[in-house]
Amino acid sequence: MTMAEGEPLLAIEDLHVTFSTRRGLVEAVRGVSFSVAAGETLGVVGESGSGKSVTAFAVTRLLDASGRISGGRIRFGGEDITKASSKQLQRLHGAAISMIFQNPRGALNPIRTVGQQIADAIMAHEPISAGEGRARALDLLKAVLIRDPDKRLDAYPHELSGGMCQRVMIAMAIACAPKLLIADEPTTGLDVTTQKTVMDLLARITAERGMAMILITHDLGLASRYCQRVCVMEQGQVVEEAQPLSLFSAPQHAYTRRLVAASPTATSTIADLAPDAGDGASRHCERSEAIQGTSSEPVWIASSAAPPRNDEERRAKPMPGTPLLLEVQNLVKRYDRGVVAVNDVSFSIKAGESLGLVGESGCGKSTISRLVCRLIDASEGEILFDGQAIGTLPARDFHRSPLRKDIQIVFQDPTDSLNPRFNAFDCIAHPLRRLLSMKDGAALTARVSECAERAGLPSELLERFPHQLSGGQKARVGIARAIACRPRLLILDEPTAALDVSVQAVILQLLDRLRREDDLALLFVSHDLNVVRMMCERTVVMQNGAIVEQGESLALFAAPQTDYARTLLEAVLHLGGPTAR
Amino acid sequence: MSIVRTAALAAALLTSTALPALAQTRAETLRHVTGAAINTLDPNIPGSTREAFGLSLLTYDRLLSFGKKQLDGKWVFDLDTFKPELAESFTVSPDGLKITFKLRKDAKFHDGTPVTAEDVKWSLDRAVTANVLGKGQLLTGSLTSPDQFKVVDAHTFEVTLPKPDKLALANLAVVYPVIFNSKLAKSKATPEDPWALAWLKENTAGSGAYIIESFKPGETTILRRNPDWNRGSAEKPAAFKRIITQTIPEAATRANLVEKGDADIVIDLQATDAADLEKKGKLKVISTPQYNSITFVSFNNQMPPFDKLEVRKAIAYALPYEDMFKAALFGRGAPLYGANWADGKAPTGATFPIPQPLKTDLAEAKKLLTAAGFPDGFSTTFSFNVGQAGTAEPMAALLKESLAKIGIKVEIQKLPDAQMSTLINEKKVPFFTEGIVAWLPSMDYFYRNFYIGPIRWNYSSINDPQITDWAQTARFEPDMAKYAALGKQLNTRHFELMPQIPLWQPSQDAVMAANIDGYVYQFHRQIDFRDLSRK
Amino acid sequence: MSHLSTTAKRAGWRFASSLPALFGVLVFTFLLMRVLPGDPAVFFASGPSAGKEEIEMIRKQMGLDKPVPEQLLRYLGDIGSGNLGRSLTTGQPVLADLKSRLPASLELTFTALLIALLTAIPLGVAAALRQGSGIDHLVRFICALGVCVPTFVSGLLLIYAFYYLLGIAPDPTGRVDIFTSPPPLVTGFLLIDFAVAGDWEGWGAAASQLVLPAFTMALFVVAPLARITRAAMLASLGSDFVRTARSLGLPPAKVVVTYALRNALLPVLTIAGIVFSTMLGANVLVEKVFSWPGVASYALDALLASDYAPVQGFVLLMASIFVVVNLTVDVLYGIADPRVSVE
Amino acid sequence: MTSATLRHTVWILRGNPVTAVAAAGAFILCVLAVIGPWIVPFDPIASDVANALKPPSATYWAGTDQLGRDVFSRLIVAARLDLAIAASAVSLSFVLGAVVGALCGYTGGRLDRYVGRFVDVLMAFPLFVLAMAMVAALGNRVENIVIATAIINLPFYIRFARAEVNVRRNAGWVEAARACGDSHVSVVLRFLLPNVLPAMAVQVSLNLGWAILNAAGLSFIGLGVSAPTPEWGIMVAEGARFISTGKWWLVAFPGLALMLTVLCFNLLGDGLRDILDPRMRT
Repeated sequence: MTMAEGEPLLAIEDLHVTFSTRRGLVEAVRGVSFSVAAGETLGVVGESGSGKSVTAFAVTRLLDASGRISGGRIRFGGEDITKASSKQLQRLHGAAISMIFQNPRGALNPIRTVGQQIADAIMAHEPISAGEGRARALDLLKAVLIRDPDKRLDAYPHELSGGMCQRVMIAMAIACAPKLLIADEPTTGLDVTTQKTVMDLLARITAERGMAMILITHDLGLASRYCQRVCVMEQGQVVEEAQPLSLFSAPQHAYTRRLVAASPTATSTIADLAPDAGDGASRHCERSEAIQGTSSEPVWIASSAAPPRNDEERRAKPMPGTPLLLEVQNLVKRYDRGVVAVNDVSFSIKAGESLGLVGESGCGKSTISRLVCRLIDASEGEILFDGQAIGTLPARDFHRSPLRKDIQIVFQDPTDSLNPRFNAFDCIAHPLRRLLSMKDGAALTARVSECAERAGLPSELLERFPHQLSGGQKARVGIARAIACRPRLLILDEPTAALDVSVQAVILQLLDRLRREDDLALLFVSHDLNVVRMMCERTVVMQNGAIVEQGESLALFAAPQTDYARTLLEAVLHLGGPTAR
Repeated sequence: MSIVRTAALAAALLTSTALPALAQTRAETLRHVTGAAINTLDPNIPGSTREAFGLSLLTYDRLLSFGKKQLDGKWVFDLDTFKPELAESFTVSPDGLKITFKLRKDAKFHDGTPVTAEDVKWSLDRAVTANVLGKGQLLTGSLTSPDQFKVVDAHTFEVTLPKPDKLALANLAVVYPVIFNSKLAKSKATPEDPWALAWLKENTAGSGAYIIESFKPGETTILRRNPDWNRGSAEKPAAFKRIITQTIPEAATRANLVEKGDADIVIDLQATDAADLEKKGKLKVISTPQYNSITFVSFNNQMPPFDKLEVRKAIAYALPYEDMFKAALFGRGAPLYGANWADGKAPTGATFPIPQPLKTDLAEAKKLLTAAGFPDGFSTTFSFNVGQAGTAEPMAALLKESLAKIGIKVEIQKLPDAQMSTLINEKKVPFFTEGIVAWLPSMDYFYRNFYIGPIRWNYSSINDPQITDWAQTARFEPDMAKYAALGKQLNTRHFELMPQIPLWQPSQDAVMAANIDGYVYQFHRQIDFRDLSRK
Repeated sequence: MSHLSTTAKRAGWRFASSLPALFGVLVFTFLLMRVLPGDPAVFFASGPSAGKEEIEMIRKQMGLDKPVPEQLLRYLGDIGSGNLGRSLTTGQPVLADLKSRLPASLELTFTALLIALLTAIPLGVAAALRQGSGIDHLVRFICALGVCVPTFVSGLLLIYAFYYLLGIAPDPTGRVDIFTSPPPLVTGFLLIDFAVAGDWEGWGAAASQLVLPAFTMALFVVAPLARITRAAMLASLGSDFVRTARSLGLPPAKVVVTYALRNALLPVLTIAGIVFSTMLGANVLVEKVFSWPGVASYALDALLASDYAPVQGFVLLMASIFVVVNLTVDVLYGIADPRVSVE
Repeated sequence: MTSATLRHTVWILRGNPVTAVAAAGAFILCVLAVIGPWIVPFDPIASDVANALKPPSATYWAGTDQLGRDVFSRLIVAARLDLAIAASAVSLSFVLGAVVGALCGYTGGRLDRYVGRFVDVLMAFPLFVLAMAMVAALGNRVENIVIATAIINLPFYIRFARAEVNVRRNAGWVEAARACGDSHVSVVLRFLLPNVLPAMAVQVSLNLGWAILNAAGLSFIGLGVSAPTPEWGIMVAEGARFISTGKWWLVAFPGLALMLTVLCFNLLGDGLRDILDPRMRT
């Protein structure tokens, strides 16, 4: 492959990608142009449906059968990939351009050993023997810093952790020394600490081997830290391209500004997240189309009334003497086969207080939220609500308890938390019918509308089924349902984890407003430290089912006392350029 | 088990020595296909199938066998003439109480042992003593005790009877009193099983025209000719060197096989296939009405409403005989309806069954039904067994349709064969169709076995003292004229009481390759392969 | 490899846990047979005088005069000692009958399954590779056609066409032409036994007898196999790891076969196991139509004659085969899919 | 909601002509099942032996049978009984299987283990032989054919419902329902079951065809519906006897009816999945 002096490694010119769907043709990428120089790392940032992944797949010509490049050119090493035959593409793949995907475990063949898969990748391009392939695979495993590489060679993907799988994926991708590596959300779904090590590895390898990389991510922090240049995409177009530092410090495009604002930083407050939101009555269309998903309804954002600027004042601690609403004492949850999910956990929440519960996946935080919500029974320990021991009534019968309506929960995945066969109205009306025994009629309709209104869900959407709603709208339905019975304690189990940052921003503002309006106590479970810091007065840090540290949020985040909390905090990425550590 | 092993052994031996035999010309082999299966090698074992009876006539000899006669141009067995088999000759004493058999001196069992009067004695003793089927049969010929059988010398054998019995000789020609190799059998007997029932069930110890080469129950039986056998009509071995009997459950396939020439003979085809093959004319189709059988519609005469004579008669007048005969049998058989009895009396009494003056007359039927107190009819079920569905199903449909016209609602019940037998045995079926066969089709034999007493085969559960009395008298009536007079009374009374409605005698359609000769319709409705030859 | 031992352990556990099911089958069949209204003694009693006495004799001989619980206990004891009773229809011990007939059924079923798999997998793969195309619809239609003709009809029609009209097929009279001498008994599978004996003419004869019935049976199961192949193939073709394989430039054949198909075969394996056991039990009608001397037609005849022992023996045999097949599938699955051992 | 469903259905059918044809076929079948007896040219039960075994003609569109009955009329009238047998057998096993399976799948534990054992026992049976034995034991009446067919279908429904519920039992909306005050039972019946029904409906449709074939198989060995009731299976079985004599119409037309019906339900099953799954709606 020859390459003219000074020509970039990859040049995308006016790329258009069209999908044929049931509703006709949808253009997912609309005239994207950018280029990557040899050895350069380019970030492509955007929210879901912005067309960033589609662009990546177009570059590698790995689009779904329904997608097609409808215009533009992709020049790689001087040749137009859009015109390449499938034979040529096969030679290109792996050898010249490689990809790394999100969900590393799924990206590996489950019934083939890691070593075989790496060897497959090499042998696709180089005529070597199986023995040589194995030796080379071993070298690669060493290169990606996998412990016990000899043993791992014969391991199957399911025997490795997510982070290790991603390392294997990287090993396969770099096996034939490609000039360009496209990493599509390489760390999504990994724990924060793992995220950091994987990204560091990628950065080091690309630097060492002089590879160019396109890092596709929704995480502005990630892009800012690892990229030399960043493109921001929205609705299939590149809206801004700049150095990370200038991009985040002085965003030019309105969308970029909004995105930057919505991304939590070490110092941002709830109010900072959506600074240009109007008053409560004004709604504006935030993004008009979700291209790859089934839903393409505009997302309506009802932003809160202008919040008080004084953060400290708003976050006033509950008055001394405020009674404890929830008291959890020495809670233990054991599953079959001796797995201890929650080990001797005690904490309390005062009325109107907000408590954050943070930790990495598997630390037991979701189990606690279900224990407190009385969906499952604890093995040991007590839960006192408003002074009453609610642990005595088994979870099986708790639906009869008068306290049922006082403890409500909002789930992580808004899609998963709504019954696919209920429309939004029925979802919200469900607790009212069950817990307040309200009958169908004007009163119920009014109450549902009111809840929807408070959750920022336009009443015209009440007729829709979950699959007809966007992610943010579904989250609002879930919140409206949770507040319908006016609970006193609201458990939020990663309420924004599945949402885009801009949607997360408004949802967080909404929750904060509701809390203040109803004097709700919150148990906020999250892996996102920035969010917890903004939302909660106090924070509990968990690891392996036990509490490692708890205290006032501000103090804890400023000066963590334990190593674990410190590691967690250090792994958090903040906006800024690669130098802004 | 051992027969299987023996057969396997035989087959293994054959592969080395008798490969030429296997390659024998197709012409010397007769391939017979049937829908049923052979289940025992000793016809005396309770549960033996009709095919097992058929087989026993080939592997065993009896003292004598039935002669043959022509009936409407078809050869059938003759109850009244006998030809000697193991017996060279026989004489009946003038008083009819003593029968003396002279045995052939050249007869040998398959293992080479000569056949002696001792063997005959042992075999007949077994038939009347052991727990075997023969016991029940032979008593219809006054043969009940070992005391009646006497060895005079090695080749002379004597049977004494308490009373002259017309069916004594005939009973010695049926399948049960086959002659076993008593030495061999006794050597296999055990204290618990003195008659070697268990061993003989799976082994043969006979002197018959054929020797079993392989026996796979429910699949194939291969017989090879016994070259030393000379009891046939021509005093020489049977014509076919090999006989292969295969079980082919699907009737249509059997028809295909014989039509394609892959099978040589088949006797259990569906009427429609037989008719079709006859029309095509390529094959020889010998269609003999089974003159020793009756297919009937029966009532349980003890169960209301069929205990009323008028009800029975009404139904007899309501049946669409012609349609049933045509639709179910395609006209293949001899009707037992539609006769014309000038004076209302049976025209003959020497035989049974005879056609009865039955015809379809719905007005008469309706009248009788009203007279019986059922002007609006009634509801009942009509049963038949799955095995006969081919003919019984269309018949039942027509019956139902016709009875509906006089107000009788019929629900048709198709029962698996075992269920039907059980229910009939328990006398729980009110209204049904069945068929009966008498091996020894004399008039009194029919009446005694099917129309009197609480016996299993009294399908109609009729209990008429007069029929019972006349039938018992007829049994020992030596004067044929008086016998016929009794028969006339019986036949008339049978019609008048209408315990069941005889429909017809179905034909046995023997379909065979055009060059097969010598087929005779036999009492047990199987083929006697010893008579067959290929032109 | 350690997961092999885990697989073995799993198989052992599966086997142990299937024993109660076998016992359940045993008892249930026994009771069901006793509910059958037909009295075998009556059915098998014949003769003009066949009265109470003779029937009682047969009843006693069959042990039917004892109370049902005692009969059950005796039956269980007999089974423990390997005695399945005696068939009245064939007059042979049930065990011997089953032993001599099982190879016929197995050979037929194996061949049919082989035909079905060889047809279904390519069809399913073709349909998945060209999803939504004419081929896809055609495959779907062919499969739907296959399952909607009763086997006895397709069987009879095949005989009529290929034997009667065209004369291509041999006469449908069992496993091998009657004039071909059978091979020395080794496995009972004629194709194998003929091959062992080196009698290729005989092998040909046996094979030609097998074609029609096996095809009739295969016709009925191609559909579920093709359907599952297509679905599994679609799932694995659309999976992330196939995308990975493509992105690494693996040859298309390798992507389709080693990556997509091998994964797709896992569910096919499970279904094939189920299909095999159902085929074995459900080929009553095929055996009947083709005069195939197998176990299913044997059981059918016995059932209609209320002949308990063969039916009970047959059901027990089928249940045991079901267990063995499940085990085999488990073990194969364990070998094919390393994830299994972790669960 | 209903109009939306209707619109969605119409839309799906337009995009999927095969399903549309199958649906139309199924609809026609159901209509025939209802009005059949009033529109047929001949009495399906009245015999006319003089006209027996006539090949198809302008008068007798599908020929006549052994008793001279019009095969076409019998075919039409038989639709009701055949559909009734299949539908009642399938719905019986469907309802039972769905409820039991759903409860097992949701609760797990002892109930699940016991039911699992029972299902294992049933599955280990050679199913057709089991159906035969049951019909033989209970008597070959329509209701017993239905029961036997239902029982041999049962394990599939239990397993299916169990598996479908099992994957959903930890879904957010299930926990949400409990947080909203629903008991376990109500969660199963009002939330989980309605959600697994679409997937099961596909199964039902495929099974309908199978149930019809099963009844036909029983008829073939003589354990089917009694004469003279017209029923496709028994007509095919009777007709099969006439194949060798070239009276093809006796087996061809009932066979075709059987085939088309099963085909309709099978193809409909595939299409049904799209119609009933709200996620496919856009």
